[in-house]
Amino acid sequence: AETEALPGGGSNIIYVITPSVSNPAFKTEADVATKTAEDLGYEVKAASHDDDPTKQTELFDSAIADKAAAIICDNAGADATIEAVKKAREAGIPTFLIDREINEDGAAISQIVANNYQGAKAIAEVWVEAMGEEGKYAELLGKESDTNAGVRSSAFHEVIDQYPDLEMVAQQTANWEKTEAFDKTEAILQANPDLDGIICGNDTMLEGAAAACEAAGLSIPIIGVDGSDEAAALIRDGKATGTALQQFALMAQMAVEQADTYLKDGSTGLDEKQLVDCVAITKDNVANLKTFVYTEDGADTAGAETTEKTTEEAAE
Amino acid sequence: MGYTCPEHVFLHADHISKIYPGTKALDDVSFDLLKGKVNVLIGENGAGKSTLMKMIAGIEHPSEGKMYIGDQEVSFKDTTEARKHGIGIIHQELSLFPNLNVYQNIFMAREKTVGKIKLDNKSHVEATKKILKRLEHEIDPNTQVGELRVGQQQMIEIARNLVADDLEVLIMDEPTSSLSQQEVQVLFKIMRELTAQGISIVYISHRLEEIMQIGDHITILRDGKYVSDAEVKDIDVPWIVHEMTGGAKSYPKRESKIDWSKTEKVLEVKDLCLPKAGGGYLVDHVNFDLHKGEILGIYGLMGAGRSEIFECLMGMHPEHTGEVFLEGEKLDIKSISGQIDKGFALIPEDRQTQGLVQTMDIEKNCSLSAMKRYKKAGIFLDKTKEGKKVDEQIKDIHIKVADKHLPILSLSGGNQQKVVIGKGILTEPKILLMDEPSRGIDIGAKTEVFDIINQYAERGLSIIVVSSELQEIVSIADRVLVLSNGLKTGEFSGDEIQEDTLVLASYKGHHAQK
Amino acid sequence: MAADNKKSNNALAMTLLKGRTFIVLIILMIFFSITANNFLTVGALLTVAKHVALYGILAIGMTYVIITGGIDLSVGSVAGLAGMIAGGLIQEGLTLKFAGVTIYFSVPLVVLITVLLGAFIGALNGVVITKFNVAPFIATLGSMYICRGLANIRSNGATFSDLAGYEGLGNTGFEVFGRNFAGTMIPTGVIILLIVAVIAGLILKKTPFGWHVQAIGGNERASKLSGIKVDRVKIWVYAFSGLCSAIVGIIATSQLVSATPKTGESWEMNAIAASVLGGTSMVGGVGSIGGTIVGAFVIGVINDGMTMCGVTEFWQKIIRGLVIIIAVIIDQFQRNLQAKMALQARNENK
Amino acid sequence: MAADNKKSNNALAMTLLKGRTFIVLIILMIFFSITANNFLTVGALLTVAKHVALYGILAIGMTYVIITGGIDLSVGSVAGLAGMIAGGLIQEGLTLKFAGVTIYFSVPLVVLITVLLGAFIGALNGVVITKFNVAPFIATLGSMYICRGLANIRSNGATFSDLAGYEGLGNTGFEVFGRNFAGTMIPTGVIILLIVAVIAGLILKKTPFGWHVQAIGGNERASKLSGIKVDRVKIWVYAFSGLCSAIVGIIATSQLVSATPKTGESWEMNAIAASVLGGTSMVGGVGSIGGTIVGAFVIGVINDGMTMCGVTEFWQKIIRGLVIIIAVIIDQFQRNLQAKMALQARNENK
Ligand SMILES: Nc1ncnc2c1ncn2[C@@H]1O[C@H](COP(=O)(O)OP(=O)(O)OP(=O)(O)O)[C@@H](O)[C@H]1O
Ligand SMILES: Nc1ncnc2c1ncn2[C@@H]1O[C@H](COP(=O)(O)OP(=O)(O)OP(=O)(O)O)[C@@H](O)[C@H]1O
Ligand SMILES: O[C@@H]1[C@H](O)[C@H](O)CO[C@H]1O
Ligand SMILES: [Mg+2]
Ligand SMILES: [Mg+2]
Repeated sequence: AETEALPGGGSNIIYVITPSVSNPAFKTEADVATKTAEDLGYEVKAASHDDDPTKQTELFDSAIADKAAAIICDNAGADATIEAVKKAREAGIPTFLIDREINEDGAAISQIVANNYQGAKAIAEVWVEAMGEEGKYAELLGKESDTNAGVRSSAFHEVIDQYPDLEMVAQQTANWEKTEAFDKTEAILQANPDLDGIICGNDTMLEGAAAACEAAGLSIPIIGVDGSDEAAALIRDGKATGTALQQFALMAQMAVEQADTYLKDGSTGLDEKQLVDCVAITKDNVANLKTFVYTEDGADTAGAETTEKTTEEAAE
Repeated sequence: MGYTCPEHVFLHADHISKIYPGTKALDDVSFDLLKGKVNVLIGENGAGKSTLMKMIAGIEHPSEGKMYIGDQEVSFKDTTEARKHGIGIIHQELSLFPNLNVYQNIFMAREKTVGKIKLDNKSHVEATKKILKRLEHEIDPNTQVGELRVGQQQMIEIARNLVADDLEVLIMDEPTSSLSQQEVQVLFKIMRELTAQGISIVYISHRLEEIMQIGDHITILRDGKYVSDAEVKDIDVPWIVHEMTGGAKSYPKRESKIDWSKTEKVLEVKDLCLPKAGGGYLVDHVNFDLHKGEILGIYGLMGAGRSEIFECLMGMHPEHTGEVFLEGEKLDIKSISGQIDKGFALIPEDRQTQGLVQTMDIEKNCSLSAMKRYKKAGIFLDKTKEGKKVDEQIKDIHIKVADKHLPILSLSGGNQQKVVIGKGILTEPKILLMDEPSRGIDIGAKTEVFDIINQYAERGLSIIVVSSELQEIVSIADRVLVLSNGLKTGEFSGDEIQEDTLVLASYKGHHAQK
Repeated sequence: MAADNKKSNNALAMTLLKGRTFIVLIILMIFFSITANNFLTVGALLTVAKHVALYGILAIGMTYVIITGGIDLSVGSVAGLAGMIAGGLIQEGLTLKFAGVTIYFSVPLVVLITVLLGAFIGALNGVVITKFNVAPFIATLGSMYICRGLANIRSNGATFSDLAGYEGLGNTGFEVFGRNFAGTMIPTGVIILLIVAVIAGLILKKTPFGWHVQAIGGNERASKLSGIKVDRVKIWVYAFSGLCSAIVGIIATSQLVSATPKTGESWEMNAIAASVLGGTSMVGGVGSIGGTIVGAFVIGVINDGMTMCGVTEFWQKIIRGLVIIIAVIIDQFQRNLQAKMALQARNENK
Repeated sequence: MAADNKKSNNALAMTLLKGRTFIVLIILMIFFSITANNFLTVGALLTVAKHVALYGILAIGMTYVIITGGIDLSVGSVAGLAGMIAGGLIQEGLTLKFAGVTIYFSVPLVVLITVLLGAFIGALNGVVITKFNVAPFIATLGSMYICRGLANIRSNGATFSDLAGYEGLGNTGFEVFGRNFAGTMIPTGVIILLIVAVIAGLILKKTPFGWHVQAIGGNERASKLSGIKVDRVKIWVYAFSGLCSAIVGIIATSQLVSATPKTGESWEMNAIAASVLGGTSMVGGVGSIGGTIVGAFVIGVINDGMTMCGVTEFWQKIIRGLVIIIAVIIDQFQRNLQAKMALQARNENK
């Protein structure tokens, strides 16, 4: 924040750019960001980059041409996004990243990211217990270009690899996609009919894996990350073990609020990298989860979970 | 070495053979291309005429044998190399680019450039104008070729070869098959000019009268083999036919002593008109009728509108006007399938593009039109019935097939044509429309086709035959209708059917219109 | 003698060439049964079959279309849209705003409505192609975009999840299409594939309609002149392709017990590949349903086999690409040989 | 009189029809300048142009291919692969294992290598199509898969990030292709588009080679008989398409200053759409570079304009689909009218 504050492009428009809203997480994110911004008096243009970095750049270009006040973005690649954010910065437009981080500091104003490391570890513990600390399992990985995929996988393994009787027999990328996860799980189940559990990098893949297991008449521990209502339903019905809630609604809301503060005050008063803790969701507390908002005993306490750390701390 | 070229020979083909998979198209043929003469090449379909010329033009390569220009042995890798020796060819099938304009077509692959790269369109246009003037066809060089009449396109095809300034040999493979009488005369005039300049011409045609008019020297091929050659002035048409067929073949005049006025009238056409896009008529108020068992010939020049009459009757031009009565009942002509159901069948003009489905076998090609009549259980094809019908048909019209499940292309051209005829007859028509039924088949097959036509007429089928060949129409038809420029310009029966009267009538329409 | 020998050599080569896709399939199966655990088990093969069912059914419709000389790029999108329509009907019913009522349909009715809608979209493709003379590639590219857009708009991009239906509304049971067939180990999708294949195969080779389809691809003009109602046949063929797509949309949605608008993205290419691997010629006139099914299995075995032996999706792509190209090259050899043999026969008849 | 009137009516209709894509473009621009606040500013229009550059360049190569009667589905994948090759060369250099050395190339060399590689892949497509007689759709579908697989394998699915190069290695400056042209407001991509368009346009209409390309699409057999080296021309054409794709890959990668294997996914459809909107006929023989550029702008204006007036991606898809189909339907009308007028002219000359 040594540099001068970015003034915004001049208009009253906030661009909300997310991956395809066919993942309910992104839909919630886009909806909440839109609602919050509109409530604060902004005009909102929401668009999806479909995980294509070139398309994302084009959307940033449009935002710049449209003199956007700020950009809220769940990005299409940790590396491939940097240039777009920088360009927005050059045009005086502040960018607020949510959910996925980029591999560069000082380009975006905020990077509000779920504490994937903490969340994945927490839910992995639950899963290990459900597995009885032993058995063969498979892992479905997210998109290679998404840092979250890597962080979650290594957090999972940090926990799981402590148990020598847990053996990974298959590891495949399913690109955060439900159908892909379904097909891959079915194939993996054939190669390993004695599979005892599955860990998934997110909830859409969890949905696909659970559907495949159910079709095979199999009931084994499966975990994911996100905390979607779909996953919640599966957990409630005992078809999945748990998920780590990423507080998408909260992150989106925070991003817009920080954008608003920043545009008014020239600073958010917060660090660039902010980690929002995840909540491990199991059958026990699943009832408190709705549209990515976790409420304890009806009281909205989600905001209280927020901690601010630097990435260095988190990466430990 | 070992070959010394006589003074009057430009090119010598020496013991050429060409083997295609399964066919010996040329068998040890030697041929002298005489300098400054019109060298005529004659033979039945598949005799090997085009194949021999393709060797000379660099399109195909001999399997055996050599070619000499002067004393020098030559072999052409492709058309470009042949062209370097001044050899040009007008192909049997039009080979133009419908999407490009006239001067592009004429100069394609022989472009003039400035600085090796940039096209010199100015000189293209000028040269085009000049050559078209010479051909008495002053078409705007910027016209798209796809928009020209077939006859005009043929002229463009000819013009392409005339622009070469180093032309030595011009091979013309059936150049007149789609030209009108006047156009043929212009072409002949130019051929004379060319030979006067010392350019040698090879001329291939099935129109024997033409050959007698223009040819200098004639060479006859049969079944890929050389048969004989002679000076045109020493021979006559019967001799040519004899040499071509290896025996005396000609079609007998149809003799029927029926009094047609007493027989039932099957078809009556009143004031049939087909408007031309942009004014005028392709078919201009034509009236005629057809009796049961009668063979009605329609004669006319290319583009007279004969095919269009058939197309109207077959429901391909629902926009036509006029009235058509079938067995006294007025028809509402809407679609091809509707017309087939009512009892019309068409044997189209071009076997390959309009008649056959090349991907299907002989049986299916034969049953295609009638197939929906052979059903069982409501939707399924009754194979037994289909097979029986096709077998009957094959026997009836003497199609030479070893196995009806072989691909259609395994048949010779004449037998392919018979399959197309069989397909029409299997729909059990009352009226059979035959558009140039003998086009592109040789005399042997022709005679057989005419036998079929006669037979079916005897059995009570009413037939209309369109033909451009006078002899044919004279010998086959009970009555002849002449069309010219869309107008009916004559109707002849019995002894009135004479070649000269028909020709005369075929020009009348051009005078009638201003 | 020598000629005879050559002829029987040709005949042998012909047989091998004709069965080429099948031979490839066998080789792949042997390969994977060695490299992947459990590949050659009934369960694994049924799983492959289940996955094959989806693009197999698409490919059947596609085969008809390609035989007429066309192409249908919209099949994947239509499947996606069909899934969303079915999912929406089950979850939200049909709301008639003006009447202020919401109607819920039973599952068979939902399926019927969806399938008819698919056929209708296909028929629209056919109309644009025949009556407005738009190249099939462009017409179906356009409808590919339109249907994908509509699929997303139906739910505003969201997923219709948990399509179990509601007892009270009488629309339970949608998941049966994605499960095994009642009381057996056989996935319902596979049974549907078989039914569609048998019907499509019979119609293609045993009915006048089927022969008309083949004739149109072989020579459209000659077909028209032979009295075949070319436009009408083509519209039916595209409608059939749309119908197949809708069926696939239903099965895919049922398998996941949820409908997402992304379903079917780029499946058209799998369907085309399956068709072509099965010997369907892109110029039209030639193709068979049996071949297409074998082609679909080749693609399915490559996909699942590689997953089962841990090969990445990247190599799967490369191998799929190579198989497609090589298969078609062999196809050309076969056709040349066939033409050669036909000419030979013609000569012998002389 | 009446005839004269009708004729001039026709002529007017003709002019309007011929300029139809341009007219659509103008209408779209007016529409968006009203609905989207900042659309009609120099900045916004340059942004549109910059986006158009990518599929505009692809579409130029595609236009050549379609004019010969072919299609190139591999362009998007080749762009993706080219980006990965360029990115890899800058970031990792070329490691010659056997020699134990790693060579870093300067940016111009990297560009040269990449572009040549793109042309080489295109030429391979051409060889498969001409020498092995594989339908263009299939050959390029195959190489689409293969190239996408290779692009992923190059980095094992990961991104080559921060392609700024290293001063010490002398390979800095790669990002210039994605930025504005030195000292101007004009994106370098747009300049490249212009250069490629002018060259391609001149070659197509003013050189023998260009004639040959058009001739092949008009009548391939006749071209062969005229002495045109059909196979060679086609191979060049596919090579040119590959070259264009590689250029696009470089620009896209440079814009992102990082190379991801996803680049170019489904761009082939945009390129085809641009070509066809610009009046290129799918049956071959007809098309122009100018038309293609206008077509590309139509697509670009729709995309960016809609984003800027807040239309969702879903509606964008639907509208794009509709525009494509309707444009081609109008195209048909034009061709019919043209043929009619030609006939008329002919009759008057008689
Ligand atoms: N490309 C080819 N492949 C196989 N056989 C061929 C090929 N071209 C010609 N033939 C065969 O070679 C023989 C000679 O054909 P050619 O075209 O030279 O005859 P033609 O005398 O020109 O006949 P037409 O009067 O019909 O033009 C025929 O039997 C024909 O079927
Ligand atoms: N599709 C068409 N569009 C415009 N004009 C046409 C078309 N088809 C034919 N014509 C024109 O209509 C006239 C009659 O042609 P038609 O083919 O009927 O003649 P024909 O007497 O059957 O001759 P042929 O011996 O070639 O069969 C000619 O002037 C021809 O150029
Ligand atoms: O964090 C998000 C979510 O987990 C989503 O499900 C996939 O993309 C990741 O980046
Ligand atoms: Mg010939
Ligand atoms: Mg005719």
